[in-house]
Amino acid sequence: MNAQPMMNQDEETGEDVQEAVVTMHPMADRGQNLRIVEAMLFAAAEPIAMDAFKEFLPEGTNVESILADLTENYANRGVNIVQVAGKFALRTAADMGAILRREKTEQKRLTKAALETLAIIAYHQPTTRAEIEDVRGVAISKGTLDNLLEIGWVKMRGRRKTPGRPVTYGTTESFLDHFGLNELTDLPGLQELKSAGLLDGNLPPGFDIPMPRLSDDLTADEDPLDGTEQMPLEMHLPEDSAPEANS
Amino acid sequence: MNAQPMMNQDEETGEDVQEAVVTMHPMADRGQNLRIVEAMLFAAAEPIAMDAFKEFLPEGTNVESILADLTENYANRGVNIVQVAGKFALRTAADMGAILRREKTEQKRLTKAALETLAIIAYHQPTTRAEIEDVRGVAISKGTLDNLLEIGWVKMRGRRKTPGRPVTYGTTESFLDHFGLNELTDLPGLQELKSAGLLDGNLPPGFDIPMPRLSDDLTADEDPLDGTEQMPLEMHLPEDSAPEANS
Amino acid sequence: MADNENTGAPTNAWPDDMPKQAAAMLSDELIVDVDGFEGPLDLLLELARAHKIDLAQISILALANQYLDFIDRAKVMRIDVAADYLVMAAWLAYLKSRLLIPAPPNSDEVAPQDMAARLAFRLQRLAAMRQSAEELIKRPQLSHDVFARGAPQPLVVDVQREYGDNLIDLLKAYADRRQRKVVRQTYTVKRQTTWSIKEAREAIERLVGAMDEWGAFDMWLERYLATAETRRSVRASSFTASLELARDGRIELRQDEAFTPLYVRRRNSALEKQEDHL
Repeated sequence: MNAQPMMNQDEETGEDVQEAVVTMHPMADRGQNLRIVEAMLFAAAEPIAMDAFKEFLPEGTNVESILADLTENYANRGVNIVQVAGKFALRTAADMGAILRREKTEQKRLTKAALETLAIIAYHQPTTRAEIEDVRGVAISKGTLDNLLEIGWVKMRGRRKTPGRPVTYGTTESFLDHFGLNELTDLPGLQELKSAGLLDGNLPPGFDIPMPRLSDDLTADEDPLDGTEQMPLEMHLPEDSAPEANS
Repeated sequence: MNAQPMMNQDEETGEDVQEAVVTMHPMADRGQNLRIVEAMLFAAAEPIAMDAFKEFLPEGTNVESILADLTENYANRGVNIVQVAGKFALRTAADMGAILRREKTEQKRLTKAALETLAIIAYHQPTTRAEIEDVRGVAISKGTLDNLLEIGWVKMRGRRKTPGRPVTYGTTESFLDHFGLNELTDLPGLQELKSAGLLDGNLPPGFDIPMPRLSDDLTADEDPLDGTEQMPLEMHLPEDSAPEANS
Repeated sequence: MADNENTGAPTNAWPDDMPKQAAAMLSDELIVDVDGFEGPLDLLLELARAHKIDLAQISILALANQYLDFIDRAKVMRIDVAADYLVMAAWLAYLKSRLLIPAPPNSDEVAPQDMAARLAFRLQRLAAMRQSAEELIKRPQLSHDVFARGAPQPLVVDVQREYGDNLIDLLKAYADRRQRKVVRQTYTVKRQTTWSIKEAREAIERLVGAMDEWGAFDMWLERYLATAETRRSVRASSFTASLELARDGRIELRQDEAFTPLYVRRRNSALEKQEDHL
């Protein structure tokens, strides 16, 4: 836990709020901090990073411990605190879905091809269009990647340092959020697939392969995007050959 | 309390969930109902009416009592259950507003025209729009005076006792505050401006800088504002429709 | 098929009589549904599944036979088979022959077992990804199984404008503007010292009233040439005005030769003198 008092931040973060708080009794303090964290979690539209909590709490507050307490407090309730993409969010308990769902409109289902593509990107990232097609054994139809990019579950990460410099794809925080994953290593069956060598490119089984990237940092064989990438709709006209009609 | 068992709703709302619930122990039942109400309150985009809760709960559930319990449970927390127009909603506690509010300071600078206008008002106050334009030699563009009034450095003082009764402008305490002046008489005079190198020596005889005044009291040629002055946005539509010079 | 023993492929989980039975069983449902497959790899995987082949111990030879059989049947039934399915068929036929016929010594071609292993790997990988996709979609999903706050209250951010202008900026702006205004005024005054033709004419008329004798034009004007800047203007306007006055018969002009001084005198006095002579 890294919530040691930080001595020299006073000038930077000194605010009225803090001054009001530090005059309070330590226990009242903690109660108030719990309330602040709870209010933040409720109010937020997006998962909140640890650092974001700290901005609203007196310096030196042990945010981890407050979040742990709150998480426990909410554990058996209709609403739970979950970690997605390393950030914290309140979500209705999983078993509430069936009860609450009838109010919501049914969401659009991904096609089988889109779902497979999404899975391949998630498990193999960073990966290129050609690699996805190699795994699937078939070309990706025009709208599939567009669709995933539009939903916001997939993003362009960079460019592979190979001839043609193909764009590399990866998943987004929104993907993790949607599927309730705290990090990519939480992907179901990832360890088994990894040890079976099935997440490797075309290398023989048994070859040691890297884990999916936990971070958005570019890998050694990736260059940053150069800004010439087109937006989803035109984006993936085959790089190689066909002057395919620009629809 | 109108939570009588409603006998004939079973066919309408009967779902797996309900069947699962009715087999549970009464106390577990109540806990589950609390969870459902909590999850509904959390997930809803709008405040929820009492009847709406009933649709999602086993028939005969005492929704009032559940809401009362939940309300009490949340009473001292960072989030409260409130009634809005007879409906129920979760809201962050009232005292959280001030804490969760973030302040962001945006560094800005006045436009050259605004700075000039402000300076002219400071030295020549009480002064009218026409007089400012006379000193500047160009018309004041539409937003300039608005901006100064909005920032709070300039105020309308009164009306000049001349035909047309133009509004007179002066500076505010906030102006003195911002520019570190104790009083208007601290504004440097002609000689000081010269010795500061801000005015060169080759000024024609008769070139003068007005002596800033000491008080906010209306001068002999000013009447008080009569309340018909418009608010900034419409205030200074060009009286003369002169095309404004871009300074 | 008795081929299996010769292949040296991994343990064959596929009994000899299985393919024919399965093919017969599948012919209707699979062949007519050829469009339903997402490529040859998908078809291969489907065939393997239909025959309950353990992908970990797959016999590529047996699977190749299945596939080729499938394509043959599709042809017989006059079903259009897409080109890539036929390419795969050709490749599998080649692989099959390589698996059955021992390679010549010192061949540098890829060992058929490696090719088979590679295909098996791809099938396994595709199957694994399909499995993963299913497990992924089975997870509780946001807005379907799990719900976020329905009415989020985004954190309010009060934007406070902070003006960086200081007193020096203010004074500088004021002084600059006042000074510029002064320069403008001075300039305007100077412009007034330039002569219009009308002004010049009035002045010449006034002066010439006292000039009965020839006088140098320039001398007349010198009194008005206060500064170097106005000299040209005064000279030009006066010259034009004097030509006008001469045309009107008010004055006389005389110049002895080009570029010599211009002389001027009152016309009336000239007339009077002539009259006096007469």
